[in-house]
Amino acid sequence: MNLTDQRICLWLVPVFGVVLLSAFGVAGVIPPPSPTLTAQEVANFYRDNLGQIRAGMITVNLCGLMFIPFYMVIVVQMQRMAHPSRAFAYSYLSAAASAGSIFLFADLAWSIAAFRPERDPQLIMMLNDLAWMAFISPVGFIMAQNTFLALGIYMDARRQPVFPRWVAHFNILTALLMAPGAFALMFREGPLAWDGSLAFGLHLGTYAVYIAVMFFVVRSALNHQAREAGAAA
Amino acid sequence: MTQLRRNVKLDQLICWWSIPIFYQFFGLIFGYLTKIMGPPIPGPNLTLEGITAFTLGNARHMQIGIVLLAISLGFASMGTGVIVVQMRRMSGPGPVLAYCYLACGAAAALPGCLFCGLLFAVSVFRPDRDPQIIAVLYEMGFVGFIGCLGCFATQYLVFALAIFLDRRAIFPKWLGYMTLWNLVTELIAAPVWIFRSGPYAWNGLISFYLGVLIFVVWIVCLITWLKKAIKNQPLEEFDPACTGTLLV
Amino acid sequence: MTSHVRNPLTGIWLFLAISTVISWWSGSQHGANSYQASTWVTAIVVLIALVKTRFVIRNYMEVRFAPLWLQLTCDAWLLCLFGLVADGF
Amino acid sequence: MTTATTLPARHLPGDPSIWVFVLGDMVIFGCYFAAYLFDRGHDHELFLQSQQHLSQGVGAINTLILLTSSLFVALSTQAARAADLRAASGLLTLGGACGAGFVLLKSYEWYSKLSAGLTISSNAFFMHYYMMTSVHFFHVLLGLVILVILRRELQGSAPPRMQLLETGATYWHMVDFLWIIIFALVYLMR
Repeated sequence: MNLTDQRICLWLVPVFGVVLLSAFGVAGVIPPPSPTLTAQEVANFYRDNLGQIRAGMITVNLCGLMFIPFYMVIVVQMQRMAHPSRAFAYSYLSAAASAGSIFLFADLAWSIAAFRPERDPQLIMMLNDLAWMAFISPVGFIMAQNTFLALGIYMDARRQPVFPRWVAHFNILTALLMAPGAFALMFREGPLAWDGSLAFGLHLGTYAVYIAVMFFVVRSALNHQAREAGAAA
Repeated sequence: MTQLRRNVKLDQLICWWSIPIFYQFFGLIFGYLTKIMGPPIPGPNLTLEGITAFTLGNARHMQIGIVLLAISLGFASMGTGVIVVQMRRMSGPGPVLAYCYLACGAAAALPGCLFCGLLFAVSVFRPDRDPQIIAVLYEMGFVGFIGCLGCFATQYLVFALAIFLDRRAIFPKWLGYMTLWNLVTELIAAPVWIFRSGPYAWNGLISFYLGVLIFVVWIVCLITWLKKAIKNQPLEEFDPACTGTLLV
Repeated sequence: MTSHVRNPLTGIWLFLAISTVISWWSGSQHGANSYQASTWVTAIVVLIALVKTRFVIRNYMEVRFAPLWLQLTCDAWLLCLFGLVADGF
Repeated sequence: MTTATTLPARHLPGDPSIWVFVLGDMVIFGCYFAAYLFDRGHDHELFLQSQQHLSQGVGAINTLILLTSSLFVALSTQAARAADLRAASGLLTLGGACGAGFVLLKSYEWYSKLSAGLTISSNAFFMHYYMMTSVHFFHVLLGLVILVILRRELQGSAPPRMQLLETGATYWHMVDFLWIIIFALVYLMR
């Protein structure tokens, strides 16, 4: 059984992971501007590094959904699991698709703020707030994806399960660790603000670690699938 | 490894339970916490003071509601998942209608629900914002939320078609007709983009309250008959190897 | 084809068509007096419409042969409609 | 074979699910009429003035067209019940043609009103007028699709399923009588 399609989707992750991280660095998302900045400071921030923000945001817009193939590899692997029905696989697919559109909406807000920096600072600040809200607080989708994958693994009745049990516990743990991200829209300073240690550091850090670990987990699942198919052939 | 439950329909039942729970959350968020849909829904012809009074009236409640929405909206896709599974069981219509339902379910999350929450979160984030901006966010949030017709209209049309074409009668035919009512409520919600007062405005008797009433009746019937569909799904349809045990 | 036309339904159709013309004529009675509200015209027009609707429901939709609850529901709906119009004046 | 064949007593036409839809739609349209009458009660003069702009002749012709199409569909159902499939299919085509005629005339009427500058947001009367007629228009289009399905059913090789024919006919008659009421309330009422 030829798994090159899934392997290609898998190897998109590290490539575009690096591209996205660097794009966020260039665009000034990492390290994040503080929410306590006044409107004029935000406008100056956009005006001063306009070229960088635009370059970063365009790249993020281009490569924003490059993790969708990776999520679909997980959906395919979930369909390999011995489940009575594909309810979890379809739910996972639906959650991944919704998350994509929201991420692009955040990028839209940033790009519009950078499109005309001589706009009224109040408007730029509003767009900047909207961008950060749409980027940080909708954690429900990645949490739901992790929960569906974990439930799928717990219910996998195969003799040789597709993913080992610890991956399920890991998914539940990362889902819980990313939960504080949702509170970013309530606070302007402190750990739960969008530049705070919990809402930003923990949330995106956990996400980065999660993607890295899942990359290796899915890779081993693909090797296992190839061996299994090889043995069967 | 403790074996929690052993039921071959466990995954569908778990997904099924997510629908009533999510809609309780939805009611709590939009009804009590943020009061966006709370009776009485504020209208499009509020003055600037009225808008800021509504938005910043209870900032803490609004924020908590939107945080809850941001977290719970992801789990709404479980409902889509189990409905797609039941639609895949239908003979007559192939999988195309089920996949269309799945795609509409995924697409509807942002414009249909979260977008309004994000906008209100932004206007509540900085109460000292210029009221004009708060008014723009207020209207974008409301009209975007109630005027979001397309993704739901397609979903209802596809679901009704699947029920009518289905020969195995997984869902009763009258549920298909009831879904057509929902499609009609999208039609009557269309003038929300035009009128700022009267029965067809976004807080109008027909566009909003009749639409919500029909949606509530429909979702209650859908939830009960979905449970029935899962319950009388014959056991031999399942692969014996999948025992449906939850091994934690 | 023509054998089916000589049929009680056609008779009913004729009655419905004539009543439509009558209500149209009475409704669009411009005449000298300008277009002003008159409960008399409204009463005729709405009554004709409800009678026509009842005929369509009972004969074309064959509610005449339907169980009693359906007949009563349809008639109740027509009465509510008439009530709505009546309380408008 | 001219009189209607005797029907089993107390037989619900079509399958019961269509009646869920018909009764529901009657309630929904009831709400439209209630809102219309409520607004009319508040601003009688404006509604009277705006009503003059409507062409009652076109409305009356539309009513006659829909009545005729309803007759054809009813006769077609009876012909199908008497197993005369060719006549049933022919009558159904006539009914569909009248429905299409209604669609054309209604579009023409809208076009003439819109070009006269009377749009949906010109005043409260036209808001109700355009809303009710467009929701009804959607129902007529859906009805035409159903008539096509019924015609395919009649021309199919297998004997036609009577329940399906009755369901389609019930829906079409509902669309017809809803228009009768809209015509009376919107065009003629004073």
